[in-house]
Amino acid sequence: MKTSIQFRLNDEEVATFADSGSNLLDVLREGIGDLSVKGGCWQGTCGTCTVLVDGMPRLSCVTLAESCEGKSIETVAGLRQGAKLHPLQTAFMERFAAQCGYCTPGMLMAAKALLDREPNPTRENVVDAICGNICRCTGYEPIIAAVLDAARAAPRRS
Amino acid sequence: MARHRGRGVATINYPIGMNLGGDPSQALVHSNPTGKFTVALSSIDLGQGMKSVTRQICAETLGIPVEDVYVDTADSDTGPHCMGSFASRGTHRVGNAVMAAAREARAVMMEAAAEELEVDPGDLETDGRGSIHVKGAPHRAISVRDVAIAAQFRQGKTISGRGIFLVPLSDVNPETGEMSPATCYAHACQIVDLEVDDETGEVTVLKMTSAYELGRAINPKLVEQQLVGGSWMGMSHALFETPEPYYPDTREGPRDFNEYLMPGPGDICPHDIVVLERPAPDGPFGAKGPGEMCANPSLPAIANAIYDAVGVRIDELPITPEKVLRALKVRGRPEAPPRVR
Amino acid sequence: MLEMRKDIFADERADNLKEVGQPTQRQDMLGHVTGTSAYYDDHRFANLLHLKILRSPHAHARIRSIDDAAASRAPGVKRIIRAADVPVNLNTLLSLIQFGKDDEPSLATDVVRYKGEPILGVVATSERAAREALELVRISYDPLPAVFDVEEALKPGAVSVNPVYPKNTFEYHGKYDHQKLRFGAVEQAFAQADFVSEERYQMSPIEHAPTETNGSIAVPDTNGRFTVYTSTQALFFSLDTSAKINAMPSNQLHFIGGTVGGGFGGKVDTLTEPLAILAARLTGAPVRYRLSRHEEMQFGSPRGAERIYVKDGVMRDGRIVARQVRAYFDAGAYTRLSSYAVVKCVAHIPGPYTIPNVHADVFCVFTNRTPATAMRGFGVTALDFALECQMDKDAVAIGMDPLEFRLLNAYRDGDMKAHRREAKNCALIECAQVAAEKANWPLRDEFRKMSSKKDGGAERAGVADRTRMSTPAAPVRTGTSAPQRVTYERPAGSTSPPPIQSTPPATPPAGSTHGVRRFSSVFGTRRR
Amino acid sequence: MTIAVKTFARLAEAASALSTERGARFLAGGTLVMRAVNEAEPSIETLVRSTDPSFVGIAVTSGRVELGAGVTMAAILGERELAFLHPVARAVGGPAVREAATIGGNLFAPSPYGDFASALLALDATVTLAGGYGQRELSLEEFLGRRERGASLVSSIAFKRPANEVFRFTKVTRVHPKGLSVLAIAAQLPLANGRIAGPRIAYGAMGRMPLRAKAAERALEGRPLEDNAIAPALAVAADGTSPLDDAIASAWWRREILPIHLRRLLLGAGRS
Repeated sequence: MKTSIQFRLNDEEVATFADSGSNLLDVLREGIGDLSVKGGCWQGTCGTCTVLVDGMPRLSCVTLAESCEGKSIETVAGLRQGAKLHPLQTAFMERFAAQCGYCTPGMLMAAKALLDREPNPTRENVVDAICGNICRCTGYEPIIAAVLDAARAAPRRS
Repeated sequence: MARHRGRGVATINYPIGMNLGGDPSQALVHSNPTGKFTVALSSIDLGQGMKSVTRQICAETLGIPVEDVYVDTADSDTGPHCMGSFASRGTHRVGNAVMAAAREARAVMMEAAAEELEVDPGDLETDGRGSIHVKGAPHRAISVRDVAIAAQFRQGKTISGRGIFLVPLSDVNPETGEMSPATCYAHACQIVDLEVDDETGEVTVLKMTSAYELGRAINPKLVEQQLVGGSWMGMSHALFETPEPYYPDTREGPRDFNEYLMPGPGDICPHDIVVLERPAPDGPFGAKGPGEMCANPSLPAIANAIYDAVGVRIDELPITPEKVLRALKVRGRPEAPPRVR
Repeated sequence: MLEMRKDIFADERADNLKEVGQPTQRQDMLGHVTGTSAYYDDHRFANLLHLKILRSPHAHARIRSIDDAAASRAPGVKRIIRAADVPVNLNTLLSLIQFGKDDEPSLATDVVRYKGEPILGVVATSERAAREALELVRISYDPLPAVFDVEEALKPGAVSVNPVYPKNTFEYHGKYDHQKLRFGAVEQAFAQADFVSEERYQMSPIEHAPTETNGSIAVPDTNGRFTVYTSTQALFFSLDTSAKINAMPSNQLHFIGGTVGGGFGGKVDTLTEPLAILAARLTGAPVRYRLSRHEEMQFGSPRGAERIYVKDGVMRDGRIVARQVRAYFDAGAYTRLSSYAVVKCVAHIPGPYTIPNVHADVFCVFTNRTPATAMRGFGVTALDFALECQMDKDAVAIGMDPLEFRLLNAYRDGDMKAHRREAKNCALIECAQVAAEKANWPLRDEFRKMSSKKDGGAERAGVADRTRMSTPAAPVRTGTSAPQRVTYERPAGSTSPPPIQSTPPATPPAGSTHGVRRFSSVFGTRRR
Repeated sequence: MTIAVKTFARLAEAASALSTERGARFLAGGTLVMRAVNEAEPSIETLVRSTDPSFVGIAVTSGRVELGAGVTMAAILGERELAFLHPVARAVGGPAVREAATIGGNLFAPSPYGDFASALLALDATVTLAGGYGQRELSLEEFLGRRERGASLVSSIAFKRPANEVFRFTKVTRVHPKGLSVLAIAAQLPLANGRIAGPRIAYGAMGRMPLRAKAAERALEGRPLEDNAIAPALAVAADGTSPLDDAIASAWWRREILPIHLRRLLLGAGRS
């Protein structure tokens, strides 16, 4: 049984049909074609597929796509504004905080969720923000440093 | 409760490239008509930075800015054979192949430039900024772009090069083990400081201090990536990882990242790193390979530091807190653990 | 924090480079942070089919019967792939470099030899449909006794794991059950040593755990070719292995990869490509075969579990005079790359130290565990663990500082290594000195003044047992032993592919070059 | 076969559907159920959901806390009045899991998951089950005893709000800051004249499901929280537990370190 699903993806209305019971990750990738979201486990244990749903971090692989009807979803594909990189993206580059790059989209979204609500995070806040995201390459330190850099670099929100 | 601090050390070396050699890699380098170069490979970038390292090696060899080189990999229709991305062979083997290809391409580029400037190619040099000039006379110059245009549209030359690097295969003497396993070795020494909780057996790694010798750091940032990530993986092997926690019983094998244990971002520690460069005679600009050796010293250094802290030897990996606690119960909790140093 | 010590070995290095040595941004970084780096699975195809594999629940069992009738009728199922469908259903990875005998089927035929061994595939319109169909397959097994321990596997009467190697050991040089290293005379040295100790070390298997699991998509292309998007770590290695198993000319395959979500050695084995290609051939549609995380964790080949015994003879003054190593590499049920790691391990013994008497016996052992494979530090990581723990114990035993003990024994330029090659370009001493300085580890003056470039060679360049010394240029090749990676030449008359084998022999003839001949590209003959 | 998804405005309707639909499973946060769906778990044919606002309601009064079973860990963390539960909620997964994971779902999580349930057990919570024929209330202890016997839909959980400083929680993990439980200890330690009066202690990962430390509770009664005084409780800390050997830790190690961590918790040296 196919069901229709409609939501906002990176500020654009999108709609697709998917098998009922599909997870959001598969719908984003296979249905909508947003390949910036990566899948690492489909078990909810690696954080690779992290996206923001109404501003909050969610594991798209264990999120029922139908539960996102009408919601607003952010993926790394929408992170930069035109040609301008998000401060997190710049900081990740400057800190060389990616090697294979596969966990990076999820890491960035987990970090964005933190900075959106806590513009001045402590190291402990950052460690907590990314603790559900597995990275097998970097040893985490460059990622933590990049998120702290991005917080310092970002224009202060009110 | 008592927490005991300990310090351990390990020194290691690591062979570069496939054991016994016999593991070739090829590269093709060519210019487009406006002097921008493409490196065609079939080598794999699985995060270690293959594309970036070979790009810098190619730019250095050609004598042009790195921005003017793009590495295209890995398509079996366009990229020539490479044995693969393993055995710390990327920088050394593929780097050498790219260097050879770039040298050949550079020779054509210099010939074409010489023809345009009406001088001998041997009198020319590159400035690394996209220009070629007569040695000692920087005003007698031509841009790489103009050379490429001239080569393609006037001279009918292909500014391109082929490269292969092969360490010839060595045989092994079955009786003595005599062989030529590798042409060069990377080196490392790591000192680990940690703390052991003598009531629970839990180990907290506090600090790593390491020196790595890797011939030449083609890109120090990429080297740092390998060394930091590799030490994390070494710590993980030492203290956490196993797919068979009850071996030889295969019950309870982890099925996911919750059950397969690896250090989290709250388990990492500061790491002071020093890099030494003793160039390998056959390495590209002397480079060896940092990718594998960096994980190895952490396992024994951690095991040795645990002994230094609480006087127990765990010779079976991973060194789980349970194993430490069991050993402590056998040995008795040390009031003053025997010092190694 | 990373510090470059350019002052050390400065005389051996030109530092006038422009691009090399610069902290240039990675070419792929912008793609990584914008989510645009294209991994194998970031390619979309209409009517993509999905392959899922039924795996053995037993570590060792005879397959009595397979009933896949219900599965083949299940909704969405396009094709069942059985062992008989695999054109060449016996392979060993290193047949590409003529090392070892074909010993592993792509799909098990009569016996399963490890828990998780692939038996049958279902190709369906969705992963879900394929998984549901797998539930409908009925297999009856006769469980067989299994062996899980390397030393148990070598005992007389042990369960035989792999019929190609019935004694549970890989065959070296066509006649030995292990690889040897003989340098000097360890027994005499042990007799004279002030202190002798023997210790046992056990490595754990390790899952590579890349965030992207192994996978590939095989797509029927125009003109009869197949394009394969793959996570492989070795493009032509996987291409040639796939061509062999599918009995296809290698130029019918077009492999695209190169951007991979972590490997660490776990993406060399070509676990998915051959069957994805076969499924695409059998269905005429693009097929994806992607390991689930559970499969990757439990059935993807791990780092092997080496067991290592180290026996050292040490003098009171700190010199190590003898080192004996007996090591067992647990290959699991099939060779994969473990045979190679054994030789690499032997080459690494006795570690970066100059020891006049060294003796090693290293075995590649078959057990009913998941086949092991390469991982970061392959053949060396476990040995370094054993040797460096042993060094620490030696130092304690003779009451010497462990770092000074290492410095005293460290190899230097001009020394003779146990595999009978001169040590060159050494830098262990300098690494130890620099790390000690950085960590405030006190070293006595004489140790701070040591150098890899000083005091090597002379009597340290000798081989104690000269009767076995040969000239480095011409390694000894014993008369009747089968050559082991000695030639790149293919046998004559090998240009045409052999006929497709529908039922592979359970045990190929010993010394068979089966599988080697149709390879063209690995050793350069492709462009000959 | 595809999954049918049925969404109901009222919990009671969802409860009816749960008992009548083929292969029905209630979907709350999805962390456990969607994983099973992704793996094509054959017993799941229908996913039942509810948008009932009461399901995510939080009601905190001076004496009592009532939580809809669909309240997430993140919602707990966002509620200042529930600060005593923040260490518990933060111990569940990373931030993305906490956005999804519900306290109701936690009651069904197999060991070594289910840390929040152990906290609720220490808080002597009652569970309200929704059914087609109305609601039913039972103690959490009773609920846990029968949770594997059939589908039930928890609609809310309620407990007496503990006085300040009375509730303590610690979770021991191998991986930091987030990991599955080696063990978790939750305790209500009311003091009267410096002595413990009516303690209630619960463990996570010390058995198939969260369980009470009844022997330790008895041994603590009337004692001050001092090293010597708690020794008898530590001696019986592991009584009645039946921890599992799993990928995180062995039963042996869990038993060995349980009294150590109980002591640290009681004496205030625990991580929280």
